[in-house]
Amino acid sequence: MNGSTVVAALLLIPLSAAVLLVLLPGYRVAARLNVVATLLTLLSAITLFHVRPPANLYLLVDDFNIYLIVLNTWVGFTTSVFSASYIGHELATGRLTPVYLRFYHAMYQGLMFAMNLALLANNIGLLWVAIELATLTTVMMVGIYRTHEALEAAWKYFILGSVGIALALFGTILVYLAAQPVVGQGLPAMAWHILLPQASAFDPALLNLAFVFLLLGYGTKVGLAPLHAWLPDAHAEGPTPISAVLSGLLLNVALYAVLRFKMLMSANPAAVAPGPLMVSMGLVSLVFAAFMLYQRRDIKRLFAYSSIEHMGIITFAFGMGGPLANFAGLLHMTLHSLTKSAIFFAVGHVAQIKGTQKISDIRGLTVTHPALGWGLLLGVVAIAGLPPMGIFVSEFLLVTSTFAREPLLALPLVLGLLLALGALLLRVQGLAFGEPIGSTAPGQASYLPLFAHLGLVLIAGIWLPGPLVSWFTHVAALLG
Amino acid sequence: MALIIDWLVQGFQMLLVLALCPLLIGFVRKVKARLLRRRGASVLQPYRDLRRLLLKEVVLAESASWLFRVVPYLVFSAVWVAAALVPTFASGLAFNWTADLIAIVALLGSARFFLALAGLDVGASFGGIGSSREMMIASLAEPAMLMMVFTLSLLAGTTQLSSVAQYLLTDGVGLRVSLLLAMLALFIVAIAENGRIPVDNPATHLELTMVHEAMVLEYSGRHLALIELAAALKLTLYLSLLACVFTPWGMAEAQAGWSAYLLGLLAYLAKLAVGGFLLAVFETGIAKMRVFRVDEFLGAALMLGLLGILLLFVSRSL
Amino acid sequence: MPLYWFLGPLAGLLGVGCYALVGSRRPRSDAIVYGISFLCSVLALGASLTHLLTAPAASTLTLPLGLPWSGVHLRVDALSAFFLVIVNLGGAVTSWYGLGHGRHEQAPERVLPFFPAFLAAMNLVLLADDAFTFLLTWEFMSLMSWALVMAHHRQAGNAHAGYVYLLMAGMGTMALLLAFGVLAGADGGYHFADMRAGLLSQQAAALVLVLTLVGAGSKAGLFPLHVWLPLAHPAAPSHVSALMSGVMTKVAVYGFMRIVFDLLGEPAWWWGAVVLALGAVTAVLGVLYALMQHDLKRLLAYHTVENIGIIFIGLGLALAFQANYLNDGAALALSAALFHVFNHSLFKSLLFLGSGSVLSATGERDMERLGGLIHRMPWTALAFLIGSAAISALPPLNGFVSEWLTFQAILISPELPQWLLKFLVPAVGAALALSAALAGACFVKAFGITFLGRPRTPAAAQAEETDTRSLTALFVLAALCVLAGILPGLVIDALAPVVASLNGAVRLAAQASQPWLTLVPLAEAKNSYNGMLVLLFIVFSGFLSALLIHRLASRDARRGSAWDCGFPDDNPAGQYTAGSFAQPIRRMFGSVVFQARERVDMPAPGDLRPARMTVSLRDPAWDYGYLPLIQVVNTVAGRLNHLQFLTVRRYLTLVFSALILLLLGLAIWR
Amino acid sequence: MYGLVFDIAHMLAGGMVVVSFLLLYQDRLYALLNTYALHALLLALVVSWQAYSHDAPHLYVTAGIALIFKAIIIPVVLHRIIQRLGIQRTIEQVLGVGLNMLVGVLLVALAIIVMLPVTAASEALVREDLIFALSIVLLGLLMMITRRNAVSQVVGFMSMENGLVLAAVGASGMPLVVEISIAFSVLIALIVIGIFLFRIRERFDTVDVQAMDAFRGERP
Repeated sequence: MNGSTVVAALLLIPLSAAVLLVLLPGYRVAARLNVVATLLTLLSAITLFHVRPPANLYLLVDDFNIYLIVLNTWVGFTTSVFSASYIGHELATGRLTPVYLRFYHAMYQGLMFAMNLALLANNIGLLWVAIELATLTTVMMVGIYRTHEALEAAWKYFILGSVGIALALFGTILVYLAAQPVVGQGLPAMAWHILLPQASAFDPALLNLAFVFLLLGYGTKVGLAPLHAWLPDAHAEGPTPISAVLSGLLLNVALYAVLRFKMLMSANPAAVAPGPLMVSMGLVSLVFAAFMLYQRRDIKRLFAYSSIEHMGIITFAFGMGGPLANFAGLLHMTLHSLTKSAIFFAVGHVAQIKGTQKISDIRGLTVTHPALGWGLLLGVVAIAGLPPMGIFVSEFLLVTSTFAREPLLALPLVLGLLLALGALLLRVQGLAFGEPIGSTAPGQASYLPLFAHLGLVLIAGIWLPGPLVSWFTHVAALLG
Repeated sequence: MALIIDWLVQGFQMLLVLALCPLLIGFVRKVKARLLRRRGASVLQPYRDLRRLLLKEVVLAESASWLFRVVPYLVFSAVWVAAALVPTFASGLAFNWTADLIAIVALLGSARFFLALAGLDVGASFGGIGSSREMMIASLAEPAMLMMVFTLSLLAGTTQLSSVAQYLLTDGVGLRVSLLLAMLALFIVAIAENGRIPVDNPATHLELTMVHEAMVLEYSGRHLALIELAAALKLTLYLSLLACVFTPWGMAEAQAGWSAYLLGLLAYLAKLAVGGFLLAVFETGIAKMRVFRVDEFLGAALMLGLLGILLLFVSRSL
Repeated sequence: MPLYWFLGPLAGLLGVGCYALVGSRRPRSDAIVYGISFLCSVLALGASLTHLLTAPAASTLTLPLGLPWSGVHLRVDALSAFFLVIVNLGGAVTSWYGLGHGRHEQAPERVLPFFPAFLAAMNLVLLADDAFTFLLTWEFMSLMSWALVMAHHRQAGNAHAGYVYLLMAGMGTMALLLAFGVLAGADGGYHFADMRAGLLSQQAAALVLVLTLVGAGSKAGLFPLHVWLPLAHPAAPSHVSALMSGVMTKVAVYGFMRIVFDLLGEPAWWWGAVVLALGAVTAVLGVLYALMQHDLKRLLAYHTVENIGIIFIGLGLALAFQANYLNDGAALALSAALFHVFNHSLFKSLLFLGSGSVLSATGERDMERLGGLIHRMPWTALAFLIGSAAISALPPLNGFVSEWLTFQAILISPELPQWLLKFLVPAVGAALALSAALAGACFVKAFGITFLGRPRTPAAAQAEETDTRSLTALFVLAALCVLAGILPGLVIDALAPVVASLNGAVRLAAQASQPWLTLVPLAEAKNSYNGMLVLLFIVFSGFLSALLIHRLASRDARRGSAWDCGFPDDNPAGQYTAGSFAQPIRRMFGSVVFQARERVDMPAPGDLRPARMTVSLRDPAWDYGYLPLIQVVNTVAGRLNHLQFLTVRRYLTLVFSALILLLLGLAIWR
Repeated sequence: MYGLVFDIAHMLAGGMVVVSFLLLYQDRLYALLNTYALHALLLALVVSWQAYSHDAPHLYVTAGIALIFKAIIIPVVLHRIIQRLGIQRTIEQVLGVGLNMLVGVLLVALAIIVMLPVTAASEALVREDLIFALSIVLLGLLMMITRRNAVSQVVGFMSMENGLVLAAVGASGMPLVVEISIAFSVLIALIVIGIFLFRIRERFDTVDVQAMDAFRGERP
């Protein structure tokens, strides 16, 4: 098996599974097929470690995206497992009809395809197309419950996402224009592996302008404030597996796009440093989202805002740059997607058991559902950056290095982190402790994905495997 | 030989204060009575009282615990040990080094702590009143006392009472505002700690303002005798302290010989007499104050002590 | 090499914690967990004692965990060995106590997994030798104790306590993160050895000091960062309260000492002033707070605040002396602080364990509902009495020794050249004296109302003496209180290597060689104290007088009803209560500090309602610090929350504005 | 010859900006749709001209999409939707027309200020195209935020998208333009279907976005 087959598998498995799932009736089989397809995708992603295909003008596997692909397929796999144990209940309660369920599974694979394509794309145009595709599929899944709220959330997402996508396209064109005099017309002027080495010769002014558009465009997809508005509603109103994938993966993919372009910027010494822009947007997102956490009444929207907060942190980290901060950013990116998807797994089960997403209607989970309650608690502990969970490592690196370099920037950072900690704790204490209310029916779902993710995050807090570290350090150096 | 003499002197001092303290009480009472144009009881009346109490049986309240029975002995011995560490007629006591001024203050604190607990033990309301007020008074009196200690030890460079006395005796400190302030502070503390007018009235029961007497209301017999003795010892201790620190004249130095000791003893007795007389005059001339005025009275002492220290810094740096 | 001696017990603690995660509902699992915790603590205690007493060179160990490029550095030196002794002593005693007390626990699955993990975390903080490991374990310690605080989560107020606690802990950790950020520099020299070697500017060092005061101070309970402490400590199960109050606050003190005395290098003189002032305020306010409490465990928790203040007074003095190169004075002050650290860990653990026994015997923490327990629980009462006397700094017990040493350190302050310090130190001395005196009052109240008098409720009247294991734990601590009080020289000598390591090799003279084991910190002519002789004298004269009186005078005793001036009242409600006991002091101090207001509701004649008096207290730390802050956060959150409810058009406007702003910026920037 | 090529391209692209202003000016929906059709027609012409002058036959596909899909199908469909919804009389400007125009002019000025210096190295046509494209994008965005009606917002978005296609085509030799324009068309189609779907399902009484936002998931 050579590299190109693997890459082809990464794209074709989800694509063909999507087609198959449209045709397949019967949700049990479909759910299993969904799991099998994501597992196969995961396996082929893992083989990328061993055989790495050479870059062509469309697709590329390099140090930067390989781990994200594996992460992507891994979370895609675990989420499909979660989804398999989740979605039947939705059918039972009549929130979804069998037809929509077919549509749902097909869209799930479509989304996997789009995200894999975005990560693998060696072409900035292809990247754009893939992210647009991902947007479309998620829009449909967000609106799948067809309630008033779901449709509005989908509409909001759709319009804001489309505008973002449009802006990103303008930036993409500008990057092409900047590259074209140096690289020459045609596809090479859009390929990462050709652009990057020659980026220093590009017109810096054009790059600056392009980056503004790209940051705002893809930043909308990342969910940076003030472009975030679609995110909380889309997370809250769609099926929970989709919330998990949105928070855990799609935001990362969009951020990946921003980072790729940031690499171009950093490679060009004359271009305006992208740092301050990203730093300020990151901080605004962080502090804003932290404040927003306080007044949340819907459990999924709460964690959606927490995603905004963490995207802010990650953007801030990459904006700071330097080996430590970049390392922290990469680590944070990885761990956030693991943790946040785990939290959504837990939240999904909770919402199903209690039949509500209202925070005030859920209490005493650790009494009635110990595994679920403690799992959710552990997830929040992790997401709040408390040790021994892994996010503490990245927050440690980020806060210390920032304070040593730019003390004034560290203050809003710390403020935001503390505010978020306060809000999350306030809510999760209410959820996990106290006199239980609501249904005490045991959960039927599989907790395996939840604890698999949390286990990984816990391990990361105590020990990071060598290859991962060397990847992070290498990419951190590339990011400048 | 010198060691034996030191031990002897130490032992004699301990017995001396023990023997003298009821006399001091009797003396003060007599003077007060005379000042009020009464004849008053004999100066030896306290001895008789003690004897009577010692021979009587003890009536214990049903709710009294073992602590209630232990406290009198504890209080008595703590005060006695404290009193033994204050030089009376001769400085350089044999066991001087076991405890310094701070420790003496703290020993008296121990006695008060347990007495206050005993006041709460029976579970009657009067004991509670006494304990509560006693601790309130102490919470200001003790810091004031320590401020006085600070002034002295900053001046003399030591907290060892004998050394302080020695320093004041020999080095010719002269008149100092700080010392005056410290003396005032100590005087106020002494009034408060011994339950004298205007803070408390040792001669009355059943007054809403009473403190010490309320606390020991449930005691009887030998227990009461011990507590009365401890109170008398405490008064003697304070007067000795005032005498030793502020009027160290005539005090014998260590191993100064019999004549010096005799002179010191006479001087000491005279000082006690003067002190007792002044106390009686002061008590007769002043009215008892409300309990919630006491904090102002003692707060003044605390502030005086602190002021003394600050002035000390000023005068030192000049 | 000796580090391996700690790793074994640590692994044992973590392992048994993991076991308890799954096995805590099995019968006898509490015995297994506490038994193994006890064994591990004893082993670690032995190892740390050996290290402290033999004082070998520091030993280090690096594990390939944690931050990939540096690993987890562990190190044990004199300072950490001393605190390890405290942690593991506390751990051993509380585990032993748990062996007996654990049976009363209603939710063992919420206690057993976290208890050994909490112990392990505290050990690890002390062993950590790089910033990452330190903070990781530090915050892990907070997290585990938070879990223990939340063990009884259904009780009113505990959720609030846990929340405030973990939030404050998070804030403290952030402050420490920032402090380590400065110490480590932009390149991330997180190893403590690198930090020691690094040179900081005056401003940077001052920044570190302030951040450390916030970070470690919030955990230790410095005013006004103490607010979580009286909420969280009482909420936990009692043996955990003992650990939190007696031991974890000491870990915080360790953090402060490690950073400020070890890593930060030479202090500036005003550091001492800051720390002193904070310590003094904390001490006085802490004990005043304590006096106002009716809840026994909360009273104890507030009292921890006072003792932390006393410890920081010692540390502030040491800083002031060190800054002026008066290392003898610094040695005295440091010894005083460390001695008090040791003492407080003993008597505060003792008192909390005692209160735990009371709690499990009566189900009550409110002193107004207790009373007379000395009859039903004589042994617990005796141990509690010893603890109360020790914490009130009464000679000849240990609390007095450390206060005495602190006073002695204060008394050599005229050697300090700075005028601010000259004036500040005596004022601090007055504050210390005041707090000591108030502490006495406070514990007369705590012991007197709880154990003496007559029982105020049936629960108190029917209390049963606690089990022997718990009692053993209590008496071990009580015995240590007495021993440390009468043989202070030995403790000072054990502390000497720690002092020397932080104080440029200057330490106090060896005390063990003094005649009669007298404590002579500087010179005999200046000051000396011998707790053993004081005890002997008291015991001797007490026994002598008892003997003489019983022999020569009367020995009859008769029981009768209380005299009470002829009007004995059978109703136990007529006794003095905690509230009434504290009333004079509340009037004196409370009206200023706490805006205490008494309101009497007296029914008109003929009205059969009972008369009521209510007292309202305001906490200045909350009123002027935290509540406005919460208000601000809520207001901002409320304002920003409108952004959740905009139309798509307005959201687009936001995007549009951001775009225009950036484009304009780009146009202008060029 | 070059002059003529340039002039025609200039005229057409400039014409698009002018039409964008016209779009801003319209306050009737039918007129708006007609103007949009004109906008798309101009785009088709621009793209064809580019395809012809730069000899890039694949661009004819893009031009075809613009002509058939955007200039014909979409306006017709929207026309029918409007009819169904009965909102043809709606006048829904947020800002006054005058103010709107003024802001529009400022945006064009901004586009020029931003674009002109950065494209100094490129050829004149590219520079112009980009300036016009950015202007159109900004004007489209402005339209989206000054209209309350979902249909006119969509029209704003579509004009914005036309601007993007203009930029993509203007960036000489850029590959994947066709793919991108197809992807965009799908997006637009979905948006239009979305509006339609919402209406058919009678989830909303009106497609006015403000009314949709009656949803207050977080309000207590």
